[in-house]
Amino acid sequence: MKLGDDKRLDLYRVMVRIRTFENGVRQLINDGKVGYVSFYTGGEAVAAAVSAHLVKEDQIGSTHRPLGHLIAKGADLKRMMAEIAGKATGTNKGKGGAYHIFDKEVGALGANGIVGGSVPMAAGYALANQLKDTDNVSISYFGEGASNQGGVQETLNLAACWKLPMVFVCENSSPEEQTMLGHKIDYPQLSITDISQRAPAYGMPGESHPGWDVEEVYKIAGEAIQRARRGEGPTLLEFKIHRLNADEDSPHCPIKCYRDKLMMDGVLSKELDDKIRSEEAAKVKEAMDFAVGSPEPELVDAYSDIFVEGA
Amino acid sequence: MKLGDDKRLDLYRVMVRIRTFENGVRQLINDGKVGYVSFYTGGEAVAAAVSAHLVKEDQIGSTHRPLGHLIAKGADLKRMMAEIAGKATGTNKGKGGAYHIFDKEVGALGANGIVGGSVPMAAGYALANQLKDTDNVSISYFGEGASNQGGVQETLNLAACWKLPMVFVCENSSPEEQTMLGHKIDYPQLSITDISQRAPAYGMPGESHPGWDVEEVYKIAGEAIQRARRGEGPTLLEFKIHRLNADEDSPHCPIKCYRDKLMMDGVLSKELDDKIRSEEAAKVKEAMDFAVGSPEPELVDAYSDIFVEGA
Amino acid sequence: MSRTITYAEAICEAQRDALRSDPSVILFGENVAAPWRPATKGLKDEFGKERVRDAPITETAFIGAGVGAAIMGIKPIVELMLIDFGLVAMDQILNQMAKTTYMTGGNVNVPMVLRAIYGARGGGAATHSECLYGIYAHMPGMKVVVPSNPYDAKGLLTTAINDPNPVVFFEHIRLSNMEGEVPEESYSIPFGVANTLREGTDVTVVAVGRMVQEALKAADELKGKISVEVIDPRTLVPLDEEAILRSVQKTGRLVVVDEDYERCGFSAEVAAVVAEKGFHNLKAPVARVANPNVPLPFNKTLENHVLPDAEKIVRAIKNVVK
Amino acid sequence: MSRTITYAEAICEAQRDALRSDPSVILFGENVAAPWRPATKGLKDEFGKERVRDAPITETAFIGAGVGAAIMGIKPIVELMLIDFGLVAMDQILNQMAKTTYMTGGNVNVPMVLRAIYGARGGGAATHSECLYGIYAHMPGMKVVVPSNPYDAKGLLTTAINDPNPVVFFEHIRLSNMEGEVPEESYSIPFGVANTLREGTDVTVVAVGRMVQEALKAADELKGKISVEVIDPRTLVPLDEEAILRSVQKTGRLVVVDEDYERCGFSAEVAAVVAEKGFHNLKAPVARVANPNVPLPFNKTLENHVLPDAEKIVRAIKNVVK
Ligand SMILES: Cc1ncc(C[n+]2csc(CCOP(=O)(O)OP(=O)(O)O)c2C)c(N)n1
Ligand SMILES: Cc1ncc(C[n+]2csc(CCOP(=O)(O)OP(=O)(O)O)c2C)c(N)n1
Ligand SMILES: [Mg+2]
Ligand SMILES: [Mg+2]
Repeated sequence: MKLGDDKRLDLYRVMVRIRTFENGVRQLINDGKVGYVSFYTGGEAVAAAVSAHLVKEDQIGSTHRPLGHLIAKGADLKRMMAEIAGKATGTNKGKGGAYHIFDKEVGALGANGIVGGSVPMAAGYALANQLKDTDNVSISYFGEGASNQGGVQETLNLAACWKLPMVFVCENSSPEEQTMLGHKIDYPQLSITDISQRAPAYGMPGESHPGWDVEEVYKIAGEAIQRARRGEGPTLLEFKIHRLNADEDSPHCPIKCYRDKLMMDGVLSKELDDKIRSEEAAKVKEAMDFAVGSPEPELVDAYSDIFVEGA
Repeated sequence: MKLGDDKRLDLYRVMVRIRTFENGVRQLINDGKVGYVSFYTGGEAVAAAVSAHLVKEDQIGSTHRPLGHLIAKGADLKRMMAEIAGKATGTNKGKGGAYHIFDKEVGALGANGIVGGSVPMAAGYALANQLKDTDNVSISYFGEGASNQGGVQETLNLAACWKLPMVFVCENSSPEEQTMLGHKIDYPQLSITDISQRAPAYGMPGESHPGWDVEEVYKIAGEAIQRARRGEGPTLLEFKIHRLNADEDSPHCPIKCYRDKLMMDGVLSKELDDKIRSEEAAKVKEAMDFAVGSPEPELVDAYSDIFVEGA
Repeated sequence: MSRTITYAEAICEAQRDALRSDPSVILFGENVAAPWRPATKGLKDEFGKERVRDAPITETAFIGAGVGAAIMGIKPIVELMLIDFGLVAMDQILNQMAKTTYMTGGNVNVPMVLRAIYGARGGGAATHSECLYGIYAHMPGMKVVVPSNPYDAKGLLTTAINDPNPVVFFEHIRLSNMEGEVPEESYSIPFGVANTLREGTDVTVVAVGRMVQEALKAADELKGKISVEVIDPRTLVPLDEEAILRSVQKTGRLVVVDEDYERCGFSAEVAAVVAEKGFHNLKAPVARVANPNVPLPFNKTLENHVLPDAEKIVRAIKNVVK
Repeated sequence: MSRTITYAEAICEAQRDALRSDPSVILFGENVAAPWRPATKGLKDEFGKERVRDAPITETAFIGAGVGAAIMGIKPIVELMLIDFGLVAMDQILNQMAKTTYMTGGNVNVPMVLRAIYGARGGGAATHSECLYGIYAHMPGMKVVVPSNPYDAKGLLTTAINDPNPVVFFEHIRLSNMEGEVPEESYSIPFGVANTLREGTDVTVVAVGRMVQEALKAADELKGKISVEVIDPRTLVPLDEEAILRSVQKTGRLVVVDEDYERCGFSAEVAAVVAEKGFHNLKAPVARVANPNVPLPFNKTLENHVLPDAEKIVRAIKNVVK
């Protein structure tokens, strides 16, 4: 499969958008306008490549590091940033924060503060698509740490038994030595090298690949998503990634890798790169201004949305 | 491995004991002296063969069909029967019933009313053995339905990561068409044919075998138990069984199969068989009389054992 | 005109009505297609295995799938075989099902019903006998329904299925065969509206589920001696505080009856509400007749000993009316 | 003589003492060996990775393993990273850990401590901020400890580790850095014995955990105007009902302060106990100052708006003392 220049530049742009957005969040944290956020930095190729196959009517379930997944799925940057800053204009009216961002409009359903918590729900999105007889699919993102959670493993089985149109995407952030939240753990949390070794346990196909080459992810994810759309059931994919700091220079940085490649291929020039970056920076700046300038929720809002009205 | 005659007769006797005991329970149910019990009938070869490798200082965690496991592990027949009848002399003072029988004295730890509930606990028994630096092991029994429970799958991983000295024994009671509690389910609950296909998902060895040939179970279980004793970690075994009624004549009846074989081999005669059966029937009769003749708990006992004393 | 069916049949009927009238309603859970289960009998045959779907023993996965499907506009009725088993799935129930609406600021909502059998059955022991609705009611975002008779069961379940919010629906195992008059046509009973089953002037007795029968027995027993008002709130969340307070204003006395564990349970909540908001009307101490914080014992004599019943209610009433 | 350490350090010290003096004590949980976590700092280095053991993110498996090990006579201290995450493991906690002793008629017991951080932190939102001890206290068989200061934290945790029964130990995230005088030597504080932190005659305020600080602030603020008695029960189960009732006998008024959700929570329980057993001493309605059944909002202003604080306590006190 040969990707067209436009598609390639789109993939690149989405990755830049994610990184730029997260750097914007970092700046708001420095400015004391945002509290704690779990960053996705390093995983951009996965979110960008997976969502490049999705339409608005497809859904994703995400994690405690949701920003990349949500942005790639098209969630509104301004309302996301406002949510992260706890503002009334946020996707969640400031009541959920980064860990709980949902943007239903685009199927970004959603971040989750509980490790593995979104995975059964993503099966529910797939079930709804199946019942409605559409060819829409859902993606369930989770980490290698989350892969052990009972609910995640139960859902792999349920998806296989019900042939749900979904793809499980595990982002393994410690492919070399096992870590948890940055701590090099003394006892392993996994006794296998590849999470996809769990796929046969549910009679489903599975593959493991590096997650910093956006085109490779694009190809692998595309096959699994097409399979789901055709009604052939779920797939378990693992992509190995490395969590990076803001602008860490690393051979595993998906953005740097792709920039080099696109430049080598003559698809991206220095000028075009600057243009893309400054366009994305402008969008993020706009989101930051929107967030900072937005009002706090009213005190009475604390009591709304516990239940919705109507019956 | 060639089993000696005594060992073979022991295996046979334990199976007979289990069946006879359960038939005794059935009779008490008919007599209105016992309520509902989930029977183990059909699985006798598994319990008998596995426990033939165990000593008192090894432990088992069992299920909602615990009678076979508990008896094979040496639990006291009288106190078990009394427990089933809800009497003060029961293993649990009449407060737990069949679903919660524990007999600590012999490591029968224990029945469980929650599908999969005993599996994490069995890992705890193994952990204690590991910490105490013994070569004792624990066995975790569960059904193919339970195999999907999150806690069971989590525990497989934990046991592998911590190299716990334990053996997971799945008794698959619907090896041909999938059923749940006797209902032929419309949607499958498993998308694999052998539960042992889950072993590689945790980097542990696994095997699947018929569960009605007691000597085969003995051989397979022995290897896994020895492996655990040597500190080489857990194994996942699956034995296919068929749940039978009281005295169902079935090619899958482990007792009938073994009786025929032992007779063919000249190890068991009609007379010896009668002797074994009547000895076991006498023990069970004694247990039934003990249960029926035992007093009910005192009303004040309702309030004891919520907490134990001492500190 | 009048027709008598059981509590379980009433529950089945509410589901059948919903499955018939609304294609977005589905039902799943362990063995929901098994032909012998009274609350779902015949539904698989009428609506097919896709819409009435057997699930593996993975409560976390399938309840979570219910939450996800509900977010997508499906109206799932998810059955837990017993409420005790829900403990394996509390994250999906209390974090996701109950709170997603609030945490997303209403970006999504969860029109889902979780049905479960609950309650002491006579020899079920402590993993097959509990109520635990105190736990569900503790978590904001969950509506909690505990019907006490066939008529209410049908009407409240219809309301639950139509509610755009998460609802847990508690079906007492020992009410399953209770018969009662139930209209054939579909009808709804609003949440948060208590039912006054006996009017009285000396004492207010509040009870839900099977305990309503015991409260009525106690009221009958005291007839002519003490005038007992029996109130069934029907839903714990929302709770009809007004009806309870109004009654206490009249009677000046309160006995709360609850099959659930006493500590931090529904009986505590009702007692607290009245101690806060109805204090000046109270002429006597509030009394609770609940499970005295004992895991349900297997032995039936012990089980009955710890369970509330008419006799204990009578004793409690006499204690506060003297 | 006197030495000042933090609440988290006090918790660490109690564990160190236990690990030193009793070889059957072990500690495990997610990242318990990570060097930066204050409540377990240095323990891995001193006792080795076998006894201070990192666990995979599988709360059901490792809490259940704690239950099993405890049954075998090991004394596991199991850490839940946050109490909110315990919802994924409620079966092992509430069915197995809490009830196995009773269900086995004492054939086995479970000398295990489950430690967890709880409470609102400022922007944690509804999956990283809860108390939920109301749920744990609802289930018989579980002792529930909620220390409010470093001294109590060390003494109560020592008691918890030595207790032959299951104990859940709640550590408030915002007390972690609270400093206080803590003896270097090991000591125990008995369960079920309330601590009266301020004596007073006009109103009894009951609070646990971080809310004790808010109650004390309120008492200070009212000094000279209203005489406030502040009682910290320290353990919810067992509850020192006597101390509360004795105080209410003196003051005639009760305000219960609780960071947990109000409905069917600890505040309801205390209110109910007093409405039942201390009614005749009450001169005014009982008041609850608790989370008004709102999932914790992310926005800090909203979070503070729903959380109890000194100002709300003062208001509640003034309301009942007038
Ligand atoms: C049920 C549950 N347990 C523990 C936590 C705390 N926690 C948050 S993130 C995390 C590590 C997750 O690891 P992984 O799934 O690999 O994701 P990563 O952070 O590496 O992207 C932990 C333990 C949680 N949020 N939920
Ligand atoms: C968590 C939980 N869910 C559901 C049940 C109800 N239940 C009891 S036994 C059973 C079937 C178990 O199947 P399997 O594990 O294969 O054991 P089998 O009965 O076939 O021996 C079910 C669903 C339960 N006890 N616990
Ligand atoms: Mg990771
Ligand atoms: Mg089975």
